[in-house]
Amino acid sequence: MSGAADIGDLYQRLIMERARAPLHAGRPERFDAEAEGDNPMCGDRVHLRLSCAAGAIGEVWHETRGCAICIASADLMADAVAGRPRAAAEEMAGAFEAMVASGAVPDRAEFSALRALSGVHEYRSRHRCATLPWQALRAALTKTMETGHGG
Amino acid sequence: MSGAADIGDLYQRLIMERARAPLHAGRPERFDAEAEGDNPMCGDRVHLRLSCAAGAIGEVWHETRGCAICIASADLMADAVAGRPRAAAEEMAGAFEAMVASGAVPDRAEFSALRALSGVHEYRSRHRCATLPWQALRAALTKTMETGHGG
Amino acid sequence: MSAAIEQPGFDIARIRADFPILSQSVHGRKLVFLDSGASAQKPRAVIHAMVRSMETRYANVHRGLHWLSERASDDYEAARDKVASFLNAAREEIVFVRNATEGINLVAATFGRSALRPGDAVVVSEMEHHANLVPWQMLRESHGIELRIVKITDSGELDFADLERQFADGRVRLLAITHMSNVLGTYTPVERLAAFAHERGARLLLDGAQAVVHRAVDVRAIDADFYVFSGHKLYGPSGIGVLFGKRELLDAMPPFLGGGDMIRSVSYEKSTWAEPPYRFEAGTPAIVEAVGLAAAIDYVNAIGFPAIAAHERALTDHALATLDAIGGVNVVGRAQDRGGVVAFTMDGVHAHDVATLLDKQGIAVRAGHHCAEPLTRRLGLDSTARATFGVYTTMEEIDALAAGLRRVQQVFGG
Amino acid sequence: MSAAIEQPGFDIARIRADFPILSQSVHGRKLVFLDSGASAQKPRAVIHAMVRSMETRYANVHRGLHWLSERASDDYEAARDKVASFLNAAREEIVFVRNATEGINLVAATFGRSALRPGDAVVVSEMEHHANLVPWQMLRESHGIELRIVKITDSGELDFADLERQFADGRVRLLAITHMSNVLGTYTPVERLAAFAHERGARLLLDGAQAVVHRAVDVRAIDADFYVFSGHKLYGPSGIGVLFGKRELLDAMPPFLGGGDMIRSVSYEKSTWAEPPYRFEAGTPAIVEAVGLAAAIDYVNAIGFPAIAAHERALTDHALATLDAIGGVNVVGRAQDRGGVVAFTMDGVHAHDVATLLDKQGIAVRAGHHCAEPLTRRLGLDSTARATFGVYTTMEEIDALAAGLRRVQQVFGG
Ligand SMILES: Cc1ncc(COP(=O)(O)O)c(C=O)c1O
Ligand SMILES: Cc1ncc(COP(=O)(O)O)c(C=O)c1O
Repeated sequence: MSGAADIGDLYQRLIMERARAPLHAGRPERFDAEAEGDNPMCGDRVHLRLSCAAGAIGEVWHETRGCAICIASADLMADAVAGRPRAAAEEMAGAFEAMVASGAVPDRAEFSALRALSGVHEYRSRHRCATLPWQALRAALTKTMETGHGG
Repeated sequence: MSGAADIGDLYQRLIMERARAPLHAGRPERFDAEAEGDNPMCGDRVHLRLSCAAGAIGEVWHETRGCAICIASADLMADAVAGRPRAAAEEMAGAFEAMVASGAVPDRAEFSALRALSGVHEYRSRHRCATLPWQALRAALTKTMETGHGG
Repeated sequence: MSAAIEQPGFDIARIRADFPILSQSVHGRKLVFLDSGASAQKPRAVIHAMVRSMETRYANVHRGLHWLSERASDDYEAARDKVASFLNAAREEIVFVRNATEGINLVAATFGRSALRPGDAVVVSEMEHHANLVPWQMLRESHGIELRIVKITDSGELDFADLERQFADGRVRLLAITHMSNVLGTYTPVERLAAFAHERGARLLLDGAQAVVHRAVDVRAIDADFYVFSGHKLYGPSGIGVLFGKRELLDAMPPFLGGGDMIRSVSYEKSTWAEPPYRFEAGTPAIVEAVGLAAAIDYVNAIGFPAIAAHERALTDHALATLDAIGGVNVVGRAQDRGGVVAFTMDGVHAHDVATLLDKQGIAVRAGHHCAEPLTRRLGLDSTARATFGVYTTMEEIDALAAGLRRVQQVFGG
Repeated sequence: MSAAIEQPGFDIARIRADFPILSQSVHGRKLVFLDSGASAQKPRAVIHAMVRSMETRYANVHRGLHWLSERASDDYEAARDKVASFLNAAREEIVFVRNATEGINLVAATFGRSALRPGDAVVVSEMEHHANLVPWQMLRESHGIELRIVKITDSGELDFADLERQFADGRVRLLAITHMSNVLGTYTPVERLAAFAHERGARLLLDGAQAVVHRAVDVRAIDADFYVFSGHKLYGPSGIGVLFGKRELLDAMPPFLGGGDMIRSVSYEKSTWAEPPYRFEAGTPAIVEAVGLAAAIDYVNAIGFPAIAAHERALTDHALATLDAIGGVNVVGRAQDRGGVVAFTMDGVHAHDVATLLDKQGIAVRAGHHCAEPLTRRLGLDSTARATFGVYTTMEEIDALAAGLRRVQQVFGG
């Protein structure tokens, strides 16, 4: 019980880096879709904005107020879905949620960074922190489709 | 566990006699006070009527719909309070309720018959059956005083 | 003799050994507990589940991020899953309440005030427990609904001709009815009632407080809209009960009680509500009791409802035959489809005296109006004595009851 | 060092040995349970009382004429007596409910709808738990009362100047306020509040969910009109709570839920209600849980509130000193009179991450808004982490918390 390493296995270096200094945080001047996700139980809130073109996601920005897991998850998500067709992104959201629910990491290249969040599985009450950005993503994509925006 | 005697200690001969053939049951043509007592939990109901004169109870009649304990209690009460001054009857009501609550028989002549009901003490849920007539008596006496009736 | 008609595969001795209280003596006699319909005894499995919860997995649920709270939340939600599959419902359709009574009150206060309008009618039957009558009377007072009472026949069954009449003017929006009478033992034909109500644009609430103990209940197959029961009659703990409501109905209902856990977010101006079932569970729930209820469901499932039903049918047949054979004992309720609830009167002896004299012999029965005062009056009675059976009831206990009743007659000089 | 300031006569080792769960390990570490404010652990005496009830004295209460039912009724009513003397109330003034939340809802639904008229105002404070806010919001919706919020000072105490203002127009009929904040640890000056409210023609409801665990409460001395608490925070079972109401108030209140046990008599046209407290206890109550609550009261009484209060004062002083000594840890709430509830934030680390990283070290704290969302916003925060203390909490556990927090800071590179 000496150092921090033995208790912090969930908080891997990648998560801590992204939580402290997210790469995709902020509010772009122009965007094609946006959505908010919030967890009123704890006050976590994610505001996503994204650009779309030809049925694919361009770039993703997020403004996240929440815990390290939530911020890192939003940021790693922004990496992971950039440039992907909408359908593929939605499928990834499902795979990510499944990973959190089961703890099993999908054996696919797109999850090389996202796997950092698989440890959340052990903390059932934190699942929501990790999946909230993905829920916001789904909401944003649904809205884009409804409005025919960015199609 | 052969006969009835070993289980029927509460249902002494006096109680059974009075329950089967009460001596004071009925509705007199003339009376000075009346009151009803009922226990909606079980449907027991006592209707008392009594004559009064010079601050004392004359005779007591009861119409009782209920269990053996309730009928016998009403009938033995009618015996016990006939001819007594109101204050004495009220005091007896208290003593009777105390006997049921404690199981201890008061060492007084007026309780020579009433003591038959002391066994009710062991059956807490039946206390009400034995005390209901006495409650009705109190109510009748209170009413008489309020109206100045029979005073 | 009686033991010979025991069901094969139903090991009554082993079942009885699961219930510590049954080895009690009462007034120096072996306890013969025939009051399970009021509340059933608890098997060791239920008691142990509760002890284990409190000794190893207890904390408040839902809002905790720590190990014990996650375990307690898991257990509590697993209990919900268990109840859901017990009734063949979805977990979102299962609301934990204190008892069947609270379940019906919840529906009256929420569905009643939102989906029913003043002037709409609610139909209940003449054989309802007060729990399925008084809440509707209170709704009549506060909300102006009309309350109609459907008659029963002299054999103790629903009078369908009268039911037609009650529905004739098209104003009935809810049929709230018992699944099994706690006095007459009658099972109501619930699938038929569901079809009947739905064809006429009404919803169906079933009071399953008695039925759920004796029969497998499938709310989907019945097509019930609401179903309530109490844990304590199902060999589970006191303090926990269940309301099932169809998802779309619960979704549309406003909350019942306000407080923690039932909200989505709170501000002074406006609070928003959580999704069902949480919307209806304000404050810290009966955590340990939910765990105990889950253990009770496991317990009855392990015995199996076919065996339970057969056992209770055999007991009931035996009880009816035995009591009918005693002159001066009159069983009330002669429905075709009836279960292990046998109420009766004895000529010349008040039910209270019957109960007290049976108690002296170690035999526990209930006496009174059994929280069904209007039914008792409908039967022309003030009170009845009632014997009710559980998984642990034996044929010998019924014989003991009969012998006990004969002794009561002796005391009363019969 | 810490152990040295332990109270004489307070044998913490023996107390801890009474709580089976405390010997658990969590994630391979010794459990440090600092979440008693959410729900307390149960001593063996409580668990045994419940087991004994189910194994030897169980049946439904009140309506039974047989031995077991009389015993169960005795136990249930003895629990009421116990609660009555615990609060210094009369037994008729004690209503058993599920939890503090239901107690407040009961008052809102009955007193609220009968004694309050549309346009009357109810005052609550900025530091209420949702349980003492949402029911009044719901009453505002359904009944048209006005809800007013009295401010707290930055130190976390009631702002009496604002309280004066809220009462200025003479329309306030009820002051509903916490006796101890579950976030700030503040005790409110309840005698003063009672006098204040009564002088202005208002009634006082106190939410004692937290307070009752830490201090002897005398509702007569306070002159409270209503007082609520939950069994599960007082080392008692889940599923049972208490509403105290002054007799004349309960007498005048209409029923809450309808069903068995709360009626005097029932007919289709009109039912009449039982006297308090039964009028407010519809259906089969939480029998075993009431018995468990009585055992919990015996348990805390045996330790004694002077000792409990002194113990918790020492713990709180130590906790405040220790946490203040960690740079970057900020305790919220600095009331003069405060108890064993210590909420805090950590610079640069979200409360959820704090809680998870403490959990990994076996330390159970809560994180979030603690069902006091408006208060959390008032403090300018989204969430806090919260450590709460019970009779079994040790000085060493506070030191473990401090050490744990330093490790959290290390993980976050502090
Ligand atoms: C101050 C306060 N009031 C009310 C409550 C609600 O208690 P319960 O959830 O037991 O109803 C709590 C506990 O969560 C509390 O701390
Ligand atoms: C048919 C029926 N409905 C409702 C109830 C009420 O159950 P509870 O008291 O558990 O709410 C009972 C039991 O008393 C019952 O038998």
